[in-house]
Amino acid sequence: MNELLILAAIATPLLSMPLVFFAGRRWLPAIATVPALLAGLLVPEGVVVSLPWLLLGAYLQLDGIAVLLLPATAFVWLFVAAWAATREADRLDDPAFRLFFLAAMSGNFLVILAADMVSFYIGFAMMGLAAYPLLLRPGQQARFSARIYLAFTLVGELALFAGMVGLYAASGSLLFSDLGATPVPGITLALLLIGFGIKVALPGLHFWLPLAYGTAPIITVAVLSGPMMKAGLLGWLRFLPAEADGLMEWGPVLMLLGAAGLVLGVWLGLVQREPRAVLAYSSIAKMGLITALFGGALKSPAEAAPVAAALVLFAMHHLLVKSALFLGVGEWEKRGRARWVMAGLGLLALTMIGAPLTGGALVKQGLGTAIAGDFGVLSALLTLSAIGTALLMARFMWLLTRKVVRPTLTDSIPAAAWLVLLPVAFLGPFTPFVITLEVAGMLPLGVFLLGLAGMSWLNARWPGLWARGRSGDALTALNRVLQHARRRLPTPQIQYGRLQVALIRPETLPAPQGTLAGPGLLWLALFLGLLAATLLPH
Amino acid sequence: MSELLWVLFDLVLAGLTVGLAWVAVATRELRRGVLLFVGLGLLLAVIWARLRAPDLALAEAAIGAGIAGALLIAALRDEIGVSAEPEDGYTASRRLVDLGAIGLLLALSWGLLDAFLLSDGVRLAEGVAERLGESGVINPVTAVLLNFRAYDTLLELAVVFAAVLGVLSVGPARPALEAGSLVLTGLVRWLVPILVVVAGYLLWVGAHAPGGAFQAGAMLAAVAVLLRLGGVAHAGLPGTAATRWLLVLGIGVFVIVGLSVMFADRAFLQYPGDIAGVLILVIEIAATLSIATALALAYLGGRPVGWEADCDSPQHRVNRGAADRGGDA
Amino acid sequence: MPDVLALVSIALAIVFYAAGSIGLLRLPDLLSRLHALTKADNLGLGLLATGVALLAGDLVIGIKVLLVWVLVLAASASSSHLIARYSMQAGNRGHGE
Amino acid sequence: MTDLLVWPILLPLLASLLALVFPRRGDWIGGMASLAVLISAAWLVHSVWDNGVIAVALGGWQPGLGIALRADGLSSVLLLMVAIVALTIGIYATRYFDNAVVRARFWPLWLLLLAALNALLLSGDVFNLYVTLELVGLTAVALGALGGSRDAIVAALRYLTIGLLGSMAFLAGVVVLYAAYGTLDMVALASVVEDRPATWVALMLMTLGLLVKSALFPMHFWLPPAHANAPAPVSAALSALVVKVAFYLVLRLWLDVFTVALHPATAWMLGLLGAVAVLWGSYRALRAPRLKLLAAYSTVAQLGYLFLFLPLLAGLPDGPAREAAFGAVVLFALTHGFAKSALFLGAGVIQQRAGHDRIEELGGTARALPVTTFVLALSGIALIGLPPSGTFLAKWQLLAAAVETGQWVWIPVVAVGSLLAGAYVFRVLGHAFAPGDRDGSALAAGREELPALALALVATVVLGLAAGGLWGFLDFAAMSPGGAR
Repeated sequence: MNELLILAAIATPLLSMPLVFFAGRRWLPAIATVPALLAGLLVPEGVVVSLPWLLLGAYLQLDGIAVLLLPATAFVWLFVAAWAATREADRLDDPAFRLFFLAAMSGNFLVILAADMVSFYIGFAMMGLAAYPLLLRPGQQARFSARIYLAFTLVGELALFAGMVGLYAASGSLLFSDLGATPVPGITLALLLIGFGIKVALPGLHFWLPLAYGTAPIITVAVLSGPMMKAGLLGWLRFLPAEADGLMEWGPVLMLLGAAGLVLGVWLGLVQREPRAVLAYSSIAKMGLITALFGGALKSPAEAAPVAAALVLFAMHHLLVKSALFLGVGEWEKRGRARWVMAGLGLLALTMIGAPLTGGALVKQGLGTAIAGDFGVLSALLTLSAIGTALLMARFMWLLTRKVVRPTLTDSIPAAAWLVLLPVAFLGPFTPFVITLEVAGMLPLGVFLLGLAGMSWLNARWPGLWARGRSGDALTALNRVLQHARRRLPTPQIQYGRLQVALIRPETLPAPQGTLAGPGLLWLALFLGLLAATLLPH
Repeated sequence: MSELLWVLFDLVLAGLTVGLAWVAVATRELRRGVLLFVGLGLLLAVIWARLRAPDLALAEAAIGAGIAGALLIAALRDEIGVSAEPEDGYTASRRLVDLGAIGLLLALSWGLLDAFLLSDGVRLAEGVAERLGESGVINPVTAVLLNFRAYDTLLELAVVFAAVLGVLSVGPARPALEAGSLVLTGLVRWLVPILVVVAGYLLWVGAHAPGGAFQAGAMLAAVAVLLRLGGVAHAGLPGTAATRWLLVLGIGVFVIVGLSVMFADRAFLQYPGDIAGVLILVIEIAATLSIATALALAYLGGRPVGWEADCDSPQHRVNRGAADRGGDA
Repeated sequence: MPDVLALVSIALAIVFYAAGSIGLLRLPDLLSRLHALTKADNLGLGLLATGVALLAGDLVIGIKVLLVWVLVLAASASSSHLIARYSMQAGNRGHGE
Repeated sequence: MTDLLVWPILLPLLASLLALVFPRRGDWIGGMASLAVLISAAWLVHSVWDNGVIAVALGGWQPGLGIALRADGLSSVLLLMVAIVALTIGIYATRYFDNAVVRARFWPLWLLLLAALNALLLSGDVFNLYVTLELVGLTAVALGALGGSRDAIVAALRYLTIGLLGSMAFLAGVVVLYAAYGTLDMVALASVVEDRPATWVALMLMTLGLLVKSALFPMHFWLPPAHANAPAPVSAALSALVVKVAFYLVLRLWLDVFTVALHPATAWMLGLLGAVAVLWGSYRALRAPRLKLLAAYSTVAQLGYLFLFLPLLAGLPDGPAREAAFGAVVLFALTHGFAKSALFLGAGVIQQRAGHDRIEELGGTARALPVTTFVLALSGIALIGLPPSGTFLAKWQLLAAAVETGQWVWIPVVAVGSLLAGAYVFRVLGHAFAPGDRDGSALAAGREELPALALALVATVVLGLAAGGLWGFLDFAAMSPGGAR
């Protein structure tokens, strides 16, 4: 029964894909999440499903990580789908959109449940690639963003695939549980780093993120920033077990990259003018922190286990909050500064920064406890992240109050879905931590309030100061380069017309094109080469 | 002495063949090339005769030089405004192709030389001679073509069939020539019966002497070519329905004979020894008719008038004009 | 005796063929070249056929060879006629043009 | 029992004759014949599964004097693929050719092509192989010219010429073989061939001919115009089947017949050409302005992958790793066969509905033809090599074999090729999902869209998920006369 439920979690969205072509199935994606949610809530930890005949042998497992992530992920997918289902203007009325929405959903569940590399990769690829059509929207800018996303995703998936082959060659097994025993070659590690680094938007690999978050439909961003992005972290946890040999020296590398991401995200986020963009850079900052913490775990394998556990909780919290935030932005875009929308977003911002009595405070506390040992640097990073996030959220809220949006909608049904998601996100992972009112927890709250006040003051003092902030960073430049390159790249016009001059008749050709020298020489070379190759050994 | 003379003759023959082939390819005027090609076919027929392969000599003369030449000349007639002027870069590319050809030739010679050094001389021929008695015919070539390796021949008939299907699908037939002069029509009237008789003779004699379906078919096709030149538009072909039947007759009879022996618990095409000769003759007659029809249609250069009148349901008839001009979906 | 006759006949045939070929190469215009050619075809082939039939010394083969000669006669006469006719229609009136 | 070998050849051959004689019954005759071929192919696979290699001496004459037909795992699996693809394409063609006159021209040629492909796959005699190659080539050319446009006829003529060049080279090789060893039967040849000049020259000539036919770079130039200008059902068959059987012969000759003469250097050279084909074909596909041209260039690239396996197979010692790589190349060929035919059929649907197949102007296709867009996406997944398609598994084995043999060179080739494939597939999808002015019902035309969908699903889902059995089957039913397997 449990096994069936786990299978159903992945199979239901897949099998309901053909149904999208029948009209009036807007609730289909929401319903398809139910088995996953049930599996996450009802199935006990440790259940394994073996399908040795499938592909290279597929194994699913609800382990300690999945038991936390699956319900949260399913929950988010359910409410995002429900939120969009009743909204006329959103794209769930497009069968193709629903199709890829379901594919991405199924892939996401598979990533969480996979116990072997190939299954994980399948889920990862399905999720990543299905998101591409979900990002598409009318308009040049949206097309460009989607294409950049696709390019990064393809590179990432390829790197992951190559890394996987390397791991397989080293360990001889596809199961994650067998990976700890063998040393991982450096090149493989680098490939995995790139593969997952793109998903978690490490600095340098992050270009796709602000673009995509800026232009995509809000439901896509909600699932992309929440559950799908966490697959990167999950990948690291699965593929690079901290106890494996040869990973220790990579710890500092990851820490450094993570710290850079944190700084970059905060820095660039603060100068954005669009609420979505602020959230996008906040994601980069948060994933930077996660990366740094994971690097710390790799560096000291002995204390890795509690860090990893705390990271998973952290990820679970972040995926709930980020999705809810983006849905809230969607409400805000449609309704303007309605009082209840602003209140809800404010609550989410509070839990994001880890204000006391929120789920955010809980996970931060958990992280703080886990790295209490000799992770001096990490503690500093954690504090830095707290301050940075607080500032970003202040910027976010401030932008929301400043920007004028003309309300276009008055219906309330989709809002209900958001309002259900909201408290769950606010209270976070519901772990049996004791909610304590710590003085340290007050720090980000103070920064948040101070930031809001400071921004208002600065704006009053120098009007227009914040208007100079840019949207996006290196991407604008990249875009220019790409546009330029597109114009400059010639389409190769190598024609083999002359070969028929010799072979058929010159008259049948429309016009002389090129010469035969190329193909003729190639043919000759091929001929001589084959001959030489046959001669060589004798 | 006479041995030496023959060697000399062979050398001259070989040199002439290579030279003629070279010139035929190298000439820049297509008409010249075609005429030289016909000459080359005749030369090849002589070579086959010298190699004591009269069957091949006959086939080469009839098909390689005769029908193929007629086809090429007919194709040439359709090409209006063919430019014979060499284009820039043509020489360079030609030289490269020449080089490639020479390279291939050298490699081939090397391989063949080594093959002859290696070979112990045991070939298919010994096996054929041994089992000839069981084949139902006396001519070893016919035995190989219609019995030992009959399957190859079946597929070769299919190749001819494919070629004619291709011809039929590309476009309508060339317009017929106007009626020829008195001398020409007189000659045609005089030659046609003789050629038909010769074709029948070649077919019949195939069982024990050089000859057979391909040669006879080519001879019948020559009748069609002559008729067409003499101004007979349908070139002696019957109505379209009958022509369709004639086209498929060869392969059809072949396959049906091959399959019907399987009811007697034999392999495909395993003729019972006592009636093998009769079966082979039946197949050869059918094949001759099909080959002749196919070659005649190829000479017409496309679909004869009214070919597709019975293809479609009435509502599509209107489109046929467009389809005949080669346009379709 | 028949051998000698055959050899003589073949030798004569060679002479006719040579003359025809030289004529083909040397004569100035199409009609005169045709004239030379038909001589070679008709008489040359006829003598050759006689020689070969004599050498074979078999009546059936002799008749077959004779048939070949007759067919070639008819064909070459007709085709020469056609070529000449075509050339006339194309505006060639012969004699040194 | 062994008679069942002749049915896949004779059934379509007879049907082709009937389709010519009864032009108005073409759909019916063609459909029934395709179905019958499918049944006989399935039956054949089943028998090979039960008994291993099946052979029949035609005419009752022992091979050497007569001709033998043989079916082993490799050929019977490919035969089944041909039968399935042909049936679906046939169903599609009844709708695609809406003009009964053109359909009357299509059916005899189509059935003849089917017979020729099956004859080639089952043949056990090198001269007979030459005849079947000619038959395949001629019917393919005639089918390619069926469109009737000037471009199509010029491309078909070029295809014909180059095809003849290829078969002539093959025939020359056969001549050398016969002169040296006095037999044409492949099993007999495998046991007598020696490692000496005659064999090298024969092998080289035959391979050269087959390279032209299988359009390996740099001999690929004839393929894109021919495949892009033919009618969609024909393009599908050309790309999915006709090119594939030439590669099958390369595999058959090198791994079964000429094993003794197979040297790593030769295999490396073909692998290098394959690598260039992968990169060049993918790049040209990315730059192609038309969907069918893209599909044609993608065929060039995908055939390159097949040739990449040769140096790996040559480098691997006998054993499970080599068997895995051998299974992978077959799986790759099968998946490509299904995926590429699906892609061409999808392109045909778009071309007929929109009046063109220019990629830049595909906007709105996703809304107007969702099923066809889905087909494009599915076959794209198989072309890129994403899971769960069969190509994914094949590429996995390819990389694993490259690691195993230390031939690291191929890994970046596969990587870049896959990236380019991803780029060109998503380029199409990106344009297809762009908004346009057309809108349509979910299923525009069942008889056109469903065959394509079925093929795409087989490529992407069935072959990937159920590929496990393939390895066992190939291993069990290997011919292995002189071969190492």
